[in-house]
Amino acid sequence: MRREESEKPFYLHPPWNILFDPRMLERINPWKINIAFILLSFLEEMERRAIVDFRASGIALDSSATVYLLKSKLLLKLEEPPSPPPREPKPDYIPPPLILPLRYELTTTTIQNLLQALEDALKTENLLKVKVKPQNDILLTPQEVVPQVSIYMIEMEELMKNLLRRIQALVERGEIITFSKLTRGLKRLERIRDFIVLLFLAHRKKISLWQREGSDEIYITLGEDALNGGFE
Amino acid sequence: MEGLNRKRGKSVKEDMKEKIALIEAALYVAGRPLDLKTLGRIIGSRSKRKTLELARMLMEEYKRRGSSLEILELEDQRFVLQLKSDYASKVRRLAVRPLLTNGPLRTLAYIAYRQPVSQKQVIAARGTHAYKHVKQLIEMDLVEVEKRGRNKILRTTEYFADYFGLSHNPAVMKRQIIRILNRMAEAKKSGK
Amino acid sequence: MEGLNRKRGKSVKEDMKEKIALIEAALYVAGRPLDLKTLGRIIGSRSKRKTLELARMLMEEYKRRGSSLEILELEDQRFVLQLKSDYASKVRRLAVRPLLTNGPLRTLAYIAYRQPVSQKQVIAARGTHAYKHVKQLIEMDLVEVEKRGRNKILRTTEYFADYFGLSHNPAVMKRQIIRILNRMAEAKKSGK
Repeated sequence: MRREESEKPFYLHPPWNILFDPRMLERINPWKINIAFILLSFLEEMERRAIVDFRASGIALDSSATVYLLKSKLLLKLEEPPSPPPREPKPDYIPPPLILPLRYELTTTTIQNLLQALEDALKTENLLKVKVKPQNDILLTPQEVVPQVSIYMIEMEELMKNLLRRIQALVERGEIITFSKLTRGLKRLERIRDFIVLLFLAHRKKISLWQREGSDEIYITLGEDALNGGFE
Repeated sequence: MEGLNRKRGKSVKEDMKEKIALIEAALYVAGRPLDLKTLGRIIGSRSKRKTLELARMLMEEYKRRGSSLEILELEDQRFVLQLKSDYASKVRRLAVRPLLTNGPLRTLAYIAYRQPVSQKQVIAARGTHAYKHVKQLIEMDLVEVEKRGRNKILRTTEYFADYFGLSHNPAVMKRQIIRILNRMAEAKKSGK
Repeated sequence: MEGLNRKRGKSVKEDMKEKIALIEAALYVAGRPLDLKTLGRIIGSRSKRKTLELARMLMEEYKRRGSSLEILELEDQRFVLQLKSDYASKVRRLAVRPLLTNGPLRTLAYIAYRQPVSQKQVIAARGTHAYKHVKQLIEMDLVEVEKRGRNKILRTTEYFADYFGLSHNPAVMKRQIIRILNRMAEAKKSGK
């Protein structure tokens, strides 16, 4: 490799190679090329080596002419009326943040306004009736979520009684009772509650629950206990 | 030596004056009672005794001036700058801006009434726009938030109580709200 | 006779003191510039000259006190009570109303400096997040928008001018605001 390089004619090395590589010539700003120096040193080097290569000299001459041509073209350009300075790149001045003076200001909101707003809020919440007993709805602590067992059972008895009455009423009208029919129009939570009550009723054999294969529907029939005298 | 002392004496006095002015600035901007810790932080002093002393000096200065404004020391060594009540009725009508617009005010009222209340419940009752209200109320120091696991529990702040002249004790405050509410309902009934 | 005179003299002085205190109360409550007509109504005087005199006496008193608060007389004989700007940075965080953060304040400064300015130019200079700032500034009534074809032209409002005690004349106001901003920029440079 080294040998190859050394075998290359001297003028293919810098700084003279620029005259022998047209692509390089295109890339470089012509004003950066000192032709006088390059040509002079090229001739000196040829003399020193005592090899006169006319072909190389011709190319060097041609390239130098090209560089001169490029330089003169640029000079001619400058003779045209100077173009206005570019407008865009100048960045817009951004002033410092404008600090607002601090002023206290008495506001007009009174406790009456607050309570009027409360009434409105409760109305839209549709819980106005809770107004009388607000503590029911204060953040539910665990004790309030799960009432003590005895209270829970009393409530459950009550719920079972009511639900059984609804079922019996449907039976008397001769309807087939399904869970979806029983809980039509109820909210999700109420339906879940009714389902739990149904399980309790089934456990006490007041009702029977069954499902058809491949169907999500739960069918409800009255149990023997219920037919023979209701809940009591 | 004497000159130095005088110079030093003056600078101590000026430093004190500057701190008193800072306390005044804090009370003016806050428009609510501030405790000694907060005031101390503003004047860069950790000594509660020192802060208390300066706040009281400011209070005395206001008394001397015969201004329409007064500085009061509350029971718990909190200080407040406020308009003397004699003047309030005469200039109240110059106040034109509400503390909050209707939506956020309703959300605030709801939180005050149900507190401590989960953010979830507030959103359920007031709609999803209440997220924005809650954020604003917290920024304004009217509501504070406590994280309990994945829940956010909201309650009103002491500033809220101060603003509406309610008790700092949540149970008492709730009773006060209910009492005023009932009075309003009665007034409405008898009025129509 | 002499006693009566002395008594009468004292009562005139007290009456004056009382009226000055009322003006102070009015300025405190309003938190915005008030004109002589409004102040006159508060002190029960129809004489603008008298009201002006009393308001100026209050202003002088504040200057003498070396308070952190100041009373300014704006160019159209309106008066405003506010915190001196030197104190603002130290107590800003105690203010209750959500205040503007640096971003929107920069956008506001830009609009004030370049107004009337198209929203497009504001976005180009300040970035797309400035859309949000502009919305916020319009909501706070500091900036107003005028539609010109498909362009939106932004300028500051009269409320903004009042806030800074600037002229309502747009040309004068712009000069004033540029002066303020240049002063602020210089203060920042020399301060560091």
